[in-house]
Amino acid sequence: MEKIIEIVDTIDTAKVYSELSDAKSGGICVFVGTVREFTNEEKVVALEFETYKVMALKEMEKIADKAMEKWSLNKVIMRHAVGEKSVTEPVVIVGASSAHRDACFEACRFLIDTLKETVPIWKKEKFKNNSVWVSAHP
Amino acid sequence: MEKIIEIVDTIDTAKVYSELSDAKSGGICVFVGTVREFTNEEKVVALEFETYKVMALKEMEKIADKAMEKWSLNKVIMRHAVGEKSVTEPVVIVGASSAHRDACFEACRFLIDTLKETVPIWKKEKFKNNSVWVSAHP
Amino acid sequence: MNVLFFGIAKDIVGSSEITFPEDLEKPGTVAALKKQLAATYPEFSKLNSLAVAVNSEYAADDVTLVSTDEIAIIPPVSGG
Amino acid sequence: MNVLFFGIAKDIVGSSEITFPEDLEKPGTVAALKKQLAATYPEFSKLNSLAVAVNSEYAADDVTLVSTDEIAIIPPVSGG
Repeated sequence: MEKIIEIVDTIDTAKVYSELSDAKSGGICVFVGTVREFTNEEKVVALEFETYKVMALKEMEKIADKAMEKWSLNKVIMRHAVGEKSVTEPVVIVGASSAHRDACFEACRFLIDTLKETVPIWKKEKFKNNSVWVSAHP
Repeated sequence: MEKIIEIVDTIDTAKVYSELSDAKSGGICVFVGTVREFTNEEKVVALEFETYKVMALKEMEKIADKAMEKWSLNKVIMRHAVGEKSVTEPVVIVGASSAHRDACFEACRFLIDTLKETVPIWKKEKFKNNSVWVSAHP
Repeated sequence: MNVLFFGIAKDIVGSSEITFPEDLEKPGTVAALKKQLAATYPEFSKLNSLAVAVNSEYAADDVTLVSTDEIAIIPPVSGG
Repeated sequence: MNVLFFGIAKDIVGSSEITFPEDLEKPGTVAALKKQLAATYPEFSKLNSLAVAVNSEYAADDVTLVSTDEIAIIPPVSGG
């Protein structure tokens, strides 16, 4: 089992398939999170991501390890970007390869869902006249 | 809504993200099917894909249209390769982009599951000493 | 009337296309075509399934065949 | 004893790091630290949640703090 866990400035989506490709795998499932132009009808200028890097990497490792326990996976990738990202830019990419497609689909969904719940990364939405830390308040 | 439906000789996995990227999308889910080295413990030399192209494109269109009816998607891609493919080569890529991740995950799974059920494409597994049309016999 | 064959169906028939000669009796429906094929090539009855496409659309057994139709024999598909 | 602040927690405190002076009474547990923060900065009680990490691991309220720990305040996460 190979895993790639990274916090980076810029995500290169073109290389993820070769990173997950594997002779024992028949399926690769990848999710890319990108910056949307509108949140609740309000135009987003950019998103700003901040992280507690040492802890974020540890938490991402835990998620990848858990996915490898739950499913039969050959390779796993979790890569999150930090800094300011504009509309359509990738902010996160997660994926897995496996012999059969059930495992990589379920694992991929688990990777992104759990990342959003536990990894110490914070997103600020920047609008024209203000900015908001996402999910901070009820 | 944009859709890309193609039967090609070679799949370029690097460009799929830019093909699905979209200002209205926060999520992109992609599945890549690749050639595995072993089937039931037997070493695969190559897979050979054949299609009834005019009908395959029609069926793929129907699947993409159905996915767009069922989920709120911005872009959909279904691309299948034909000819001889060796181990780790991509043979099919399907994906969707959507505002939220539920839709693109579910649609992506639907695209590949339905493609495997209805699209007239046939796969021959080539082993060292023989070859077998997959799923032909009980 | 032309019939196209793909995948294992092509191997069974030994050809990717068969033309029914003008003077021969042609099957009038999808069901009749399937029956005629199974009688001529017993290997077809060993397959997991056998579908027929008329003008590149899956056709049910009761669909009528005319000589200008593009007809295709669709053995179990295995794309992906 | 140093405490790191991220995201909205950093905005509330106005700094990404606070050092408790040697001679000041330090919170002995995660719960005590949270209580002390909420008392000093009422904005913390308006957040959806507030977690504390000790040595870069999520720590429960009863975890004891020692002065060499790396302590971080984790407001609601929103990666992805």
